[in-house]
Amino acid sequence: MNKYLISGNSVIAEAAIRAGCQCYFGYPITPQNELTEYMALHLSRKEGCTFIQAESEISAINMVYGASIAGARAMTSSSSPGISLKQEGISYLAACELPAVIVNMMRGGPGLGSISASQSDYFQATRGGGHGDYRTIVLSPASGQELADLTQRAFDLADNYRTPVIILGDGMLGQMMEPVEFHKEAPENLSTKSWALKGAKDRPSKIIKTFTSNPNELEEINWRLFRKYRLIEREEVDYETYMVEDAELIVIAYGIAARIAKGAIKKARAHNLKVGMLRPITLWPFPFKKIQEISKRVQYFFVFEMNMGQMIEDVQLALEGNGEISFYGRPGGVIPTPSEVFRILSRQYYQKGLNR
Amino acid sequence: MNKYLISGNSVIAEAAIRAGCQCYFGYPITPQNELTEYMALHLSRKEGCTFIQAESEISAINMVYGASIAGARAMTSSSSPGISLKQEGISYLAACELPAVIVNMMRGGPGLGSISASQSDYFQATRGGGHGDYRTIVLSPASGQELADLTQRAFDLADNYRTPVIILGDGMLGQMMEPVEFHKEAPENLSTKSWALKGAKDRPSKIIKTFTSNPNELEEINWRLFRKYRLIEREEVDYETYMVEDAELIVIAYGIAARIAKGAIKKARAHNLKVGMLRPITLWPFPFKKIQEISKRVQYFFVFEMNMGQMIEDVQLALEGNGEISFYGRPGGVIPTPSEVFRILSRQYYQKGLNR
Amino acid sequence: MKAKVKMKGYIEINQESCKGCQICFYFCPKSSISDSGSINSSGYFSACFSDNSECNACGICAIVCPEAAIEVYRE
Amino acid sequence: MKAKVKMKGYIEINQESCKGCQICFYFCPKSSISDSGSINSSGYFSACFSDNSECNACGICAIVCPEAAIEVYRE
Amino acid sequence: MTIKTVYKRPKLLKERLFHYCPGCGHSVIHKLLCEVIDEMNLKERIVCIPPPGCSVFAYNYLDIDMAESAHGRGAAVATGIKRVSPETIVFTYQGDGDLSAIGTAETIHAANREEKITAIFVNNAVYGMTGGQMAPTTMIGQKTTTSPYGREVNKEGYPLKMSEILSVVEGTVYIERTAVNSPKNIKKTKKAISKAFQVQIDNLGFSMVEILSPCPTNWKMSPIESWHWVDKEMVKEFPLGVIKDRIKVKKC
Amino acid sequence: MTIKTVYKRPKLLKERLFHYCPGCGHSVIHKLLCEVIDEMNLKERIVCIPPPGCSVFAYNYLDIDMAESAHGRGAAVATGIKRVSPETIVFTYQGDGDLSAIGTAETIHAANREEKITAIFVNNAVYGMTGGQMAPTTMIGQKTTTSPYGREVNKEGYPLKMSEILSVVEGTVYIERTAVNSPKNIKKTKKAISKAFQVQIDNLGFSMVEILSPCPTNWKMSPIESWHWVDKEMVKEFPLGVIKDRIKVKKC
Amino acid sequence: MLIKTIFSGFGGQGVLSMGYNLSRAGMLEGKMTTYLPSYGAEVRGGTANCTVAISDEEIASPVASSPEFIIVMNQPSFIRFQNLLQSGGVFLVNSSLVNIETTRGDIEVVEVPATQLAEELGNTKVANMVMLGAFVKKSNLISIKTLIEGIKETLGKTKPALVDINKKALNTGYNLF
Amino acid sequence: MLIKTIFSGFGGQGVLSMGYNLSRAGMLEGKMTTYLPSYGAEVRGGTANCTVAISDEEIASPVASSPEFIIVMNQPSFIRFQNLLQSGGVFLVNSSLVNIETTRGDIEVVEVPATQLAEELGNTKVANMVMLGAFVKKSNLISIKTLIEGIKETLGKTKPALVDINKKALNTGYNLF
Ligand SMILES: Cc1ncc(C[n+]2csc(CCOP(=O)(O)OP(=O)(O)O)c2C)c(N)n1
Ligand SMILES: Cc1ncc(C[n+]2csc(CCOP(=O)(O)OP(=O)(O)O)c2C)c(N)n1
Ligand code: SF4
Ligand code: SF4
Ligand code: SF4
Ligand code: SF4
Ligand code: SF4
Ligand code: SF4
Ligand SMILES: [Mg+2]
Ligand SMILES: [Mg+2]
Repeated sequence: MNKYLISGNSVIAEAAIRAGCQCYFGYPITPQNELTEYMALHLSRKEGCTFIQAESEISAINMVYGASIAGARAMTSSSSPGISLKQEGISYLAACELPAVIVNMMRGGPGLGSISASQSDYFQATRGGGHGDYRTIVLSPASGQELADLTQRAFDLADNYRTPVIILGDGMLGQMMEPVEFHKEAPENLSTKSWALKGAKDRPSKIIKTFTSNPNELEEINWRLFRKYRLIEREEVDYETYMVEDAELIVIAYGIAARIAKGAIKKARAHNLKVGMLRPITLWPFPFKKIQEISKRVQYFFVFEMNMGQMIEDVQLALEGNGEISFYGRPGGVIPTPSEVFRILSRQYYQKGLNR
Repeated sequence: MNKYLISGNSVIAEAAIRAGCQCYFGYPITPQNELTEYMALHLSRKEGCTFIQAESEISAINMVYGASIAGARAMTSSSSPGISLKQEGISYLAACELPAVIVNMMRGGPGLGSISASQSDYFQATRGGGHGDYRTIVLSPASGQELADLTQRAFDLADNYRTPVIILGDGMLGQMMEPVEFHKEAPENLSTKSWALKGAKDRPSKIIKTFTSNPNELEEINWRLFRKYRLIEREEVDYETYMVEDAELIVIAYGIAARIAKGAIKKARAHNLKVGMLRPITLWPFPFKKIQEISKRVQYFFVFEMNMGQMIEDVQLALEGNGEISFYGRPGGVIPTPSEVFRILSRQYYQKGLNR
Repeated sequence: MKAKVKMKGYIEINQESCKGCQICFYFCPKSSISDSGSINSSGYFSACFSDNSECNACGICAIVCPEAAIEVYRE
Repeated sequence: MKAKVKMKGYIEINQESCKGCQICFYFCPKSSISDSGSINSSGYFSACFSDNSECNACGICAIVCPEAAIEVYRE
Repeated sequence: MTIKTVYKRPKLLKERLFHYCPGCGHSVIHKLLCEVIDEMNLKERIVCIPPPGCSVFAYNYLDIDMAESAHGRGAAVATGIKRVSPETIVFTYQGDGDLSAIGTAETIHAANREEKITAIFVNNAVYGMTGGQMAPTTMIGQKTTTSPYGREVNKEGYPLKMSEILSVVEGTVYIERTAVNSPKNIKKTKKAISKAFQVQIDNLGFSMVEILSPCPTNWKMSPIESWHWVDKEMVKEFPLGVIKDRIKVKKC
Repeated sequence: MTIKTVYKRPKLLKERLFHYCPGCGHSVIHKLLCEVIDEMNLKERIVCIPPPGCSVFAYNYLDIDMAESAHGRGAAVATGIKRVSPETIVFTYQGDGDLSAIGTAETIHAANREEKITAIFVNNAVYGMTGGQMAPTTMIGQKTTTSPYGREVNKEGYPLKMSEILSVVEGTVYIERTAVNSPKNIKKTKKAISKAFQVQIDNLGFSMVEILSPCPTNWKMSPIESWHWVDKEMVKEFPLGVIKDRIKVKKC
Repeated sequence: MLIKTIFSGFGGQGVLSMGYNLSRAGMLEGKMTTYLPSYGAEVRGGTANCTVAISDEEIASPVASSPEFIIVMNQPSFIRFQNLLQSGGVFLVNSSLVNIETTRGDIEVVEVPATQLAEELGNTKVANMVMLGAFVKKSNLISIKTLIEGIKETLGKTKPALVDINKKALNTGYNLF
Repeated sequence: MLIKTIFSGFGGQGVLSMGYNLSRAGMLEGKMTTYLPSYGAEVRGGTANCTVAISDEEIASPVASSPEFIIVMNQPSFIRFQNLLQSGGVFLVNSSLVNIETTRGDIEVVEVPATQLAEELGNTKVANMVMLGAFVKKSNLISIKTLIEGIKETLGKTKPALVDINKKALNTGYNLF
């Protein structure tokens, strides 16, 4: 038996270590402290590995930047306000095409907010809260097991595309314990990164930089990033569907909200309401095509988020008017219940006459 | 004669002083240094006013937060990377409903980028680059004169709605000099803010805060903000139209890009192409309705941005599939020419057969 | 030489504020405070004052009490 | 007592690198460097070495030259 | 027989149970602040900037104007307020994580600008609020949730002495380190706070009181053990006393 | 007759015109770095972190591995690199705006953690790159574009002495302040840089060389005036010499 | 069947460990389970609670808005949680420390003098295990054997000396009714 | 009519002030105008340039991708900018410092020995004004009177002693052809 009952925050940490994460730089913030603490316990004494509790989130992301420059698999984690502070650093990582994994266990905001779970940093994660034209891959796990699996995937994606990857969780996923199996063992030897800097030995000296006084040069960098992003959009979209085959109403939700929605959908099915769900697993790239495909058959969509409405814009972009969207959201860290969501969506269902 | 030939950065500074800005907190960054320097010269010695060159952008935005708490009209300015660092602070201002004016004279990004003009922080400004559910009013000037007018409006909006307002300019607008008239003189007495903190004199003690351990309380704050945002969306949308009456193709562009587009449209008209423009002046709230209205008559839209495509999402959201959009963008700080834009849009015009 | 006047004092402990940290027990020079043995509604074993103690109203207990649970009086 | 041997040296100034800052003029103990009077392609009045000077190849000019425009030789 | 009240619950302390753990130093410091502000008659013109940290709810207890700061930015926020209303007495209340980690730059630069503000710096050698992580002020060898094998100099450095650092910064006028772990130390702390406020009232410049403060919960000790530990361990690294006093210099 | 070369253009200096203004100290420091790195044979294992600042283009001149840092974060970036490859010699090159304003916290904490990195800290008393704004190191009374009436202590504070502050931070091993405004000072600077690198090679901890460096353009002086001004004005506030040396202590 | 239980009490009463051990036992029996502790500022001031869900199928939300079972180890928890229990739910009360009665008629109240029984076993700290034993009997969610095995495994590593007394406490509670 | 002009030279040659004064004169004559200086890192290393647009209607872009006029005060600027000039454009060259010839046959080259003339006036610093005077005559964009009035106004405040020599220099250039 190799299942562990373990908190989501610890899952990420353990999975990261097994993915060959050599460096972790963090700063305390609820509700993700267990991640940092797990790293302190298990990574800090590991041969060739580094754990630093930085003096701030800004310092932490810049240590990640340094570690990535040196070719290591590196990671940082925080929660909403701390992630805001990392935006400049994330922009630099994207610009210099440096791999990195950044975990945001979202809490209620804005401001200091609440430490309860929320999903209100969707825009920040998917649109780039930092400056400049860039995107980050955004993975949205919905269970302990998925936290493990997506964390491992995050490191691979980061290296493959040389890009920062955000794992967008929330306080609930981080605090909750669930049985989890870890599939991968730590890789023995990660391939070395030819672009990493360690001194100009047996080769000309190299530079990692973004600044240029020539806009045309920067434009070229921007288009190179753009082409990479198009490639990622083509290759890396991931989602889960649940009971969509015969559904008349499709719930679109991600992360912990999708779980709650699933509970609601089960209740709906028990009442013979044909409700299904599309759960984006990659928030960027977003499953536009899949939604378009579904919309050929289905007319009604129900977006459910633990915020005042952010992903709904992506759904609108996907649908381009082909379908009706209704929205249910609760901001501030309130955790809606499956029954509550069921009530709202069944009301929608009847109002639209889908029962007929 | 009260016209001045004055750089855009100085215009903002002078207009802010005339709008009763009492405090300016800044940190050097190209291409907005003239703004800070103007304030050093003209605000620092003004009775009852404060100029501080802070030790960082983070410190500057938090000084603004403090000054706003004390009831002053306060302002900070920066350019892209520096604005990323202010995201946490902006989120706090929004959360605590504190008025403030934040100027971003955008440059090329991501990373350190280039110091040339760009528009690549559109998402950051309009979607909230910080954490949590919040929005800021975003004003987009396109000329020296408008810099003056919108700066004055920014302070009024900030106070009226108790919310941070972003003036989204760019390096070109900041560096360029144009003849400008200042309409308003500095107000004698701004109405005092009853919510400001100066000590509990003749009233119970007061608190300005966002933290709560009770998500329901934060949810209420979030909904209060939400209602305010809806109100702003209803009341404060602003835009300019140019030759839309008979247009077959509508260019949508803002800021300096809109100016360039206007040049292109003039050329187009000279070739008898019926091209017009909608220029959003408020980027948030975005003129969704106006675009929808136009789309009842016009089928083809041409979005032009100095980035890889950001506002285009808002146009897509507005059109909901009712219209065809093409896009032209140049990222990295490259300044396209009117002829170049004319070439691209006339090609569109012919390809769509609009000349027939 | 003046006669040494013995101060007589007493204290009142707000049982509901007390968190039973026992800091006052330790610092009271007259050992006048001890465990009441009963749990208050916050779940703490609150402190109690021994009426027949030597308390001289020195105020130390009140100064150290983190909960501001003690008020000191002098007769 | 040894006889004082006079060193003989000379320098080469890269006219294109020189920015005419005149720092070397000031520090040369032998006043061997002066304005060439001609502008280089970066627009600077570059420095020039007086061949018939007392230059002893002390190297000071090269040490202070911000542009690394000077190389020093000893015969 | 007349009954004299020797000690009453401070007037400015709201009627509300502290959420702090039993034996926590924050409570003691709150009490002292209430007393000093009352005695100096400052309620009508004082504003406090509490931090994220265990004391984030300070506004539940102190009956004065308060505005929450972002983590570490207290000195910048206070600067903003003070520059707008110089007649207001502005003080930050900050933990050691807040002031000496993320807030290092803001604190040093506000101090250097001679801002007329006061910092009440509560050093409890850990991040209390977030569950007992290592702070810059954590003792060498001290075990915390992020230094589970004890703080190691070679990787994690030395307990950072912000008071000493700030004393090198020229703009600081008055810095004293005290503790709230005994009647005597508590009284000294109270005096130090008054003095720091007085520096601000007299418009002299930046003042700070660093207060060593027990955190029994995260030190994993009984309250009284934690009060002793301040003397036994912390005071060795963080000696008590006036660290800088330029009051006289500034007054003439 | 044989001809001996007394001074040649440093090997590690790329063939390229400096973009620096005539008389700028950055150029001199670049030269020295090339010389030291060559003489110490470090090219194959050294990484430099240049800053946003006039020296942002340092990679155009030094023929070694370089990675640009975000403004002020050099010490954090260097920490990341150094922890991953301890055998690499990592140094930051930072201006006074970079290191002593926005980078205050990163620098102090890296130093306190005893990171085995070296900071080359170029103090030219202004923000050069952005057009001559006031820096934390600007002299009292000095006019800059953001202190047009001269720096005023009461509002803008004192020239911040990062070397002295860092000497209070226990983790620092070697700190020296030098200048590049005369042949003698330039030679001393070169020695100090070697020594600082040696501290890192010997794995002792954090080392820094603060270099007073002329900025004729923003000081609005001729090159030679600016070189004199370093002696006449800056050295008074920022005395030259070894400020901290724990090399012996650390070695045993 | 999805069953949710809330455990609540003072900080020192070991309520988190009750929940953790229950959830872990659920896992060992191959069930789906989630364990959600209270966290953050809530933890200051000396109260704690946690929620365990055990189910045969995927668990939607780990939060219990109307749980089947609530265990209260002290009086404040009694007051705070009694109205949350679903109609027909079971309310297990540490009667040693709670001396009030519920105002609800639609729930089953089970009084367990946990603290007192633990004291009799020689260690008030195991009151939580007495209660947990009683809960296992009452709820029939998992077998007491799995629970004991599980506790042996976890406690065995860190505090082997305490395994015995915990086991005794569990059995005491289990054998109450 | 929209006319764009680029001024370029070494840092110390006062090219920015040429542009600024032209633009300001444009404003004083009620025209639309923009003035765009080069900035940032470009400024290091001793070259500078600026662009002035003068027009009767709104100016779309202050940037000149193919200007009508280019003034080069030194040789590097000559090399850098000669190909940018639009066909048929006018290329004003400070012939005192430029000793190469253009390779283009489709432009009008006007040689102005500005530095030399300024030297003759007793101050090489006013070479820019000599050139500006020549430009005004050649371009006929604004009247020399407005320009002189404008310079009196701005310079009069800061350096009144220099008004005279600047005026002289402008006239010298203006009267060249
Ligand atoms: C930007 C940001 N990062 C992290 C946090 C999380 N956080 C809250 S309080 C705190 C520090 C608590 O430690 P300290 O300042 O020492 O105060 P104490 O609780 O010990 O009194 C932290 C890191 C936050 N709120 N904001
Ligand atoms: C976050 C951020 N803020 C501001 C800037 C703008 N900036 C570039 S260099 C610099 C400072 C230059 O001063 P200094 O560090 O003293 O270096 P110098 O140019 O004087 O050598 C600044 C503020 C930036 N690039 N990034
Ligand atoms: S007042 Fe003094 S003697 Fe009396 S109980 Fe308190 S500490 Fe003891
Ligand atoms: S010090 Fe106060 S809280 Fe602690 S036991 Fe005594 S009375 Fe109770
Ligand atoms: S080597 Fe010495 S003497 Fe010769 S030119 Fe240079 S400084 Fe003068
Ligand atoms: S020091 Fe170098 S750059 Fe300066 S004048 Fe002499 S040779 Fe030229
Ligand atoms: S955790 Fe520590 S600092 Fe926080 S309230 Fe408890 S004892 Fe006080
Ligand atoms: S501005 Fe100053 S620091 Fe920058 S290159 Fe010029 S002289 Fe050097
Ligand atoms: Mg603390
Ligand atoms: Mg500098």
